[in-house]
Amino acid sequence: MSRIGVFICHCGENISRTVDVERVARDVGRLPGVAFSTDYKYMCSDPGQTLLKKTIQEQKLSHVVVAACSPRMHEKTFRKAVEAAGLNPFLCEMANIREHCSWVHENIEEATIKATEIVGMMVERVKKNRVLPTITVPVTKRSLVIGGGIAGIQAALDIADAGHEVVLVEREPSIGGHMAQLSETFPTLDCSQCIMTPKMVDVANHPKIKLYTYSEIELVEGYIGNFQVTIKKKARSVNEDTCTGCGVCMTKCPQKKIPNKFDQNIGMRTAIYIPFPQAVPNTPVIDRENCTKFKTGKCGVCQKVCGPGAVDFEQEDSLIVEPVGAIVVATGFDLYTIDEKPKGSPIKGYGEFGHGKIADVIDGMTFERLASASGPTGGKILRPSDGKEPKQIVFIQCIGSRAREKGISYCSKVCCMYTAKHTMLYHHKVHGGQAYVFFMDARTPGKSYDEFWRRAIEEEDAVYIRGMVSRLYQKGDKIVVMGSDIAVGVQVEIEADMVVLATAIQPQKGADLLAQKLGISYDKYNFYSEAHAKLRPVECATAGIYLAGACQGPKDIPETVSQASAAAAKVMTLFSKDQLEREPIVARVREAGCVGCFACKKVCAYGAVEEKEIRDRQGNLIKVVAYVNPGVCAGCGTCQATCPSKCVELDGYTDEQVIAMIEAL
Amino acid sequence: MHLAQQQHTFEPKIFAFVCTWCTYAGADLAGTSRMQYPSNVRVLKFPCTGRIDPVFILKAFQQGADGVLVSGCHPGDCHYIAGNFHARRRFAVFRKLLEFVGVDLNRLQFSWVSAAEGGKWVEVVTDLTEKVRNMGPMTEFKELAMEEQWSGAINTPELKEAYNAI
Amino acid sequence: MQKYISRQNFTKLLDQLIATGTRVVAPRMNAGTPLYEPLASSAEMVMDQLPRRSAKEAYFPVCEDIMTYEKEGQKVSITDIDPARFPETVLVGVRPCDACAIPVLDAVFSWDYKDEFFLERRRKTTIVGLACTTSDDACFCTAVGLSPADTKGSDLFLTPLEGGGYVCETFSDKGEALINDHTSLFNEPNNATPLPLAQPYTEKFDLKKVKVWLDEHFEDSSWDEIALRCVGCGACAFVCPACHCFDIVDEGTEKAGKRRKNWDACGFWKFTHHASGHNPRDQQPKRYRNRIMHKFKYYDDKFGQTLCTGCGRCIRVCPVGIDIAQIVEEISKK
Amino acid sequence: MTSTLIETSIYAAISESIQAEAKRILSDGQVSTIVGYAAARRKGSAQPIVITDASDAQKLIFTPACVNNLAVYLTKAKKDIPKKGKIGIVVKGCDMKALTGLMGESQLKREELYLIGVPCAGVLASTFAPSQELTDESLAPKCTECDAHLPTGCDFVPTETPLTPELEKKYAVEIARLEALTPAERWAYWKEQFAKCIKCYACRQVCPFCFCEQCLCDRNKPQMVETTPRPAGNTAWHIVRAMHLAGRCAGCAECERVCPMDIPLNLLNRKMAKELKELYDHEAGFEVTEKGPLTMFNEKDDQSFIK
Repeated sequence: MSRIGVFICHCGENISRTVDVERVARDVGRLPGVAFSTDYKYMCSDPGQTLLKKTIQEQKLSHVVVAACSPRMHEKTFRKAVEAAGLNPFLCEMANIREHCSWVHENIEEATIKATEIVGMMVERVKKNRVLPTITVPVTKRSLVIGGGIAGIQAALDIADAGHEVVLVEREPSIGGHMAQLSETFPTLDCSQCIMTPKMVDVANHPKIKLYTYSEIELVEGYIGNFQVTIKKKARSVNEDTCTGCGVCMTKCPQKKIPNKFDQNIGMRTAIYIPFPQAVPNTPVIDRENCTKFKTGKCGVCQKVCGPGAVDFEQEDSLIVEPVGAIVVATGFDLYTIDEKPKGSPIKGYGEFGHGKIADVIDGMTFERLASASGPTGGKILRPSDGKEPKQIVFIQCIGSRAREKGISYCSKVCCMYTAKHTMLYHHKVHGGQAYVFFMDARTPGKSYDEFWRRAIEEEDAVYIRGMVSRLYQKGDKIVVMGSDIAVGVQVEIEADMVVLATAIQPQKGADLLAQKLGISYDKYNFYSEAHAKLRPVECATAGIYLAGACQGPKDIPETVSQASAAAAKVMTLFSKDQLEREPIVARVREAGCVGCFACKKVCAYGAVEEKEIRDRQGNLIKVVAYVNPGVCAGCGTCQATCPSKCVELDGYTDEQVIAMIEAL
Repeated sequence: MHLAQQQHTFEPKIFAFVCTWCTYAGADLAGTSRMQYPSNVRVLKFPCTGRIDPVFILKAFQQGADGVLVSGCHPGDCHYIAGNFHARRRFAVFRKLLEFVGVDLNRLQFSWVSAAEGGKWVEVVTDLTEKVRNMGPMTEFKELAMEEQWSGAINTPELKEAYNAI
Repeated sequence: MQKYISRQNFTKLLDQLIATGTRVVAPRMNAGTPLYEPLASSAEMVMDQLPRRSAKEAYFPVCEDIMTYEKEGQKVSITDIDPARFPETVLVGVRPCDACAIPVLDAVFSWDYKDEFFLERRRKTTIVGLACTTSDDACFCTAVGLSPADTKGSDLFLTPLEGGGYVCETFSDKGEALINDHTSLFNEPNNATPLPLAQPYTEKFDLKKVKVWLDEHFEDSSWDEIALRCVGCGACAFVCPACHCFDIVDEGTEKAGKRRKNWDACGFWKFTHHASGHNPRDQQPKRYRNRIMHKFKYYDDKFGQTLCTGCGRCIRVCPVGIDIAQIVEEISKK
Repeated sequence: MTSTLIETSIYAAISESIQAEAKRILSDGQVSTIVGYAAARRKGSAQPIVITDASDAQKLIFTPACVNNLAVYLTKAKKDIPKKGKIGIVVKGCDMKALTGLMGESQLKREELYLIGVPCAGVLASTFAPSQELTDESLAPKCTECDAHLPTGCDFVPTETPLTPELEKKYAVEIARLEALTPAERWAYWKEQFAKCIKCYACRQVCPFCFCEQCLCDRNKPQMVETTPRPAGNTAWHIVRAMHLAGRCAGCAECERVCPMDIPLNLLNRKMAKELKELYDHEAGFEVTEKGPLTMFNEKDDQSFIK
């Protein structure tokens, strides 16, 4: 029979004022299985804990109930004390007779009866408690970073600098992401490529970083500390090991008129290409859709001119499996498609603004490329239609953002700042030009941000008009912008040479598919969900997977970099131990009874339930049962309530414990 | 003050099955805020409402509960992502079953009480206690527990008396 | 002793017994199902339907308490149920197939261990048998050597007569006492013609031959054929007048509870499931084999009797149409 | 009131088709075993049969007494059925729904089965002798609500089309009647019904969805449900059973048919099905789905009952 010790705390007078603690101690002392009961002024104090430890040893207690405050307050304290006395910490339970009793009732008789029943209930529960050993999970100290934009680069460098191997996977032929496309950055107007490219080179040269560009995640298996990631390396048609990056192939390629996505399709590239001159790696890739060799079988000029013989038309996609212990997801953003309604998306387009129909209506990223010194115009602001310098330019903010009726209700956060930046760049580059901005609100919190915006208006002559544009139309070589100035209450009509739309930030295409592979959750816009909006903003609910950058929600560069470093820090914390320790409140499957209906697997939000084959000694399959991975299980117990035969059981909250509590009352 | 409290002839037994992250914490908050509510409720802590098996509710009634409360995190607030969503379906169906076999659903309350809603906890518990107090004891399951198959019953009046004396 | 009782007087007899505090158990309708149950009045009695469950529950209840326990502190107090408290009962309208099973059961319950729970209820029960005038194609009492007018097990036996009323024949002191205590309701036998008896299954099984085959065929492939379709419920055993297996369970909480004796059935997977996890009857055919073996071999080995009275209830209730009459007949022809 | 005869003359032709198909697939080795119905000793009766030899194919029949849902033989009893190669099984539309559910719950694989579907006008109620002819009165109550007279998704279905008169939906009527009662009246109704239960577990054993290796109610550590067949334990058992079948039961009504105590168990199952239809627009048995209604959720699910 169990020898349970019950310790009733007075909590000074917090409990003893309304609960007759001596009577409670006396009454629960009569319960079957209780070998010792006492009351004490402050159980959590040093002498209180000493009393607890001493009594466990002297009385040879098998279980302990401490009746005091909420377990949310001191459960850890007492379990530690119990452990110090040589008992398994999970053989100690707390009965909450303060928050749930003495503080909420005034009648001493009622409170005392209730306290006795609460303690009695915990006595019955603790009898059914089992010794639970701490769970340890081995950790593979390598990290996967998905996405080679500034977020992925920062996270990869931080983790690699800490001495851990990083596998960085980028979908495009070069790392750099959207930041590499930008001209200057707010609020300091320093050149984006100047600060970005050294980091890209650091990645390329880092001995601890294994870089896969032109590659995608195919499959993710495993769990925290022990993921197996299959990476699909798409055929580049150029051997990365032998290519010297001399670029002769590109100069000789006869296909020269392919719109370059990096330049928002206003610049042109060849069929064998690198997206931009500073690309990392500096290894070209053949765009098989546009290559004459692949289309007709004739040509092959690049192969002929390649000195080291790196061009390989036969190359095929390959699959590589990388074992990693942690994953940082940094897949970034995509810009809102203004001219079309994306398939299967709840989002409606902005056809009325003529993007795609009126050549000189462009989006903000295109403006960045026009303003960029390395862009298709060499940094000159020229109209795509006729190459003329626009003398009147209109910027329209909140295209897509904050428009519930269009399907997006969030604020894209960066547009106010980059539009202000655009007006300045325009002012610097087009002398005598005039910039107008239609805006709803200017949202400029952040260090030196509001000052930056004020500067655009006060020093750089941008005219800000509070109001929305109702219509845009081409009139000769002008674009007539009709809107309202709600501050003054008049209709405004501007004949502009060019219009720039500040389009909303959206997650990358296919973000949902990647999330499904990773087993992480995402919101209705496909932004990835953090485990807790305030307290765990960089972790996914799925253990071992972390978020960085705009894949989680719109962010500017400093915020992205901060979060990337935070994610890296989380990874380093995980890697600081060889074994991951966790509270043993996890579900376990009683395989003998499991029939493999996998209801548990269906309700598990963490993907902790796997299918396991049971075979006899000859290797014949007997049955397939559920297996709960203790490294992944979060301990909610939804599986147990769902299992029809209760063959999966949550340690610490077993049916036996619960029924014992119900029957105690 | 409590002397002025009304004396009741019937004190209902109320079981509360709550999740640890929201409602248990909300009840803790009611305590730290020194709010007052009837002492009839006994709280059973679970990691998540997703862990709460309908059988527990049945068992509570069989063990003499006059009212049962199940409470957890608001939708979207679940510490375990979706446990409360699963619980919501499970209990939506289970209460329909209990209703069909003749359990008065006024005795079975479900609520979302967050860790910040000490006041709501007090309100939910007080309302349920008062409602059940007015309904009187839940006799159905208790009577059932006393009944035997005729063949095994010792049911002549004097024997019943002797039996009860045991 | 042989007497006559009119139908009117028969109902009077029952009502008088009920009025004097005797428990009268007879077939009555319970929520649409005919069952042997205590009557509140003779009007409840239905004589034309064979009750779904046999009469055995009058002395071998579906479940009964045998002990209660209570815990306080480190102390446990136990109270036994005293069989002396069982009520006096008159069991009326018992079909021969039910009544004939009673002496069969007496053997097992009073063998090495005297089961006072069974025996005391038996002592306090007066069995009033009733000859069968109807049957269906599941009935096979004649095939196992009994008849629709078999009086074995009855203290008093009623044979229905044309135009109502019964011939009453006594076979024990209890039966005679029932008549003697109510002499005014009984008359001397008259010349009324008895109603024609039921004519169930005509062909008589050679039970000796069946037993010989069973003696030699514990392992036999035909068990699979016979019982592959068995789904392992306990319906057959629970409606059977002769099945008598029970399980002792403790039910209750840490604080108090009861030890109970409940019906059990060899068809259940759990019946032979050991605490170790091993189950010697791990497949349904093995469990069903036990049912046949017990009825037609083991019981005969031990007590010289057959544990089947041919009531046909198991045939009627079997979810998958297992027909014990057919099985035994086929064995007898092997 | 006179009863209307249900037209079952096509059953003879169906039996012949089944026999021919069974013979064919057994002879050419497409299947190793066929689970079907065969005539039994009592007049008009039928019972499940498992055949492995083409010469036994002529034993297979389909009659109004072919009430069993044979799907149960593919679940827990499966271990006893020779399991090499495909298993053929004779299924009515209602039985087919159970197989569909079992596939969704990883208990069966479609490719391991050869489904011989039977066009069915209805089968006999358990309260009638097997020799009874099929009328609107002797018809099993489930057949009055049948929406699957012709099973779908089978490998073989005889070409006959059953005539199916529109009948009063017996469960719907009874559920409506009970719903109109007060809780106390409903309690009294079920109390009387459950009191009869003797825990023979025929309802469980015959149910295709009660495929657990060890039933929750057979466990004693802890004892979730009292096993003694007295009113308290019986009520708990039937509530737990109905809850476990909610969203899964497709209404074969085997539980109710086999109950030796005539407890209207399928009423509970139909009530649950009705609620699931109303709450989540879910109907069991029509297609193999990855998740059942109680293993999934929608963020917008009704929560009007939650404070």
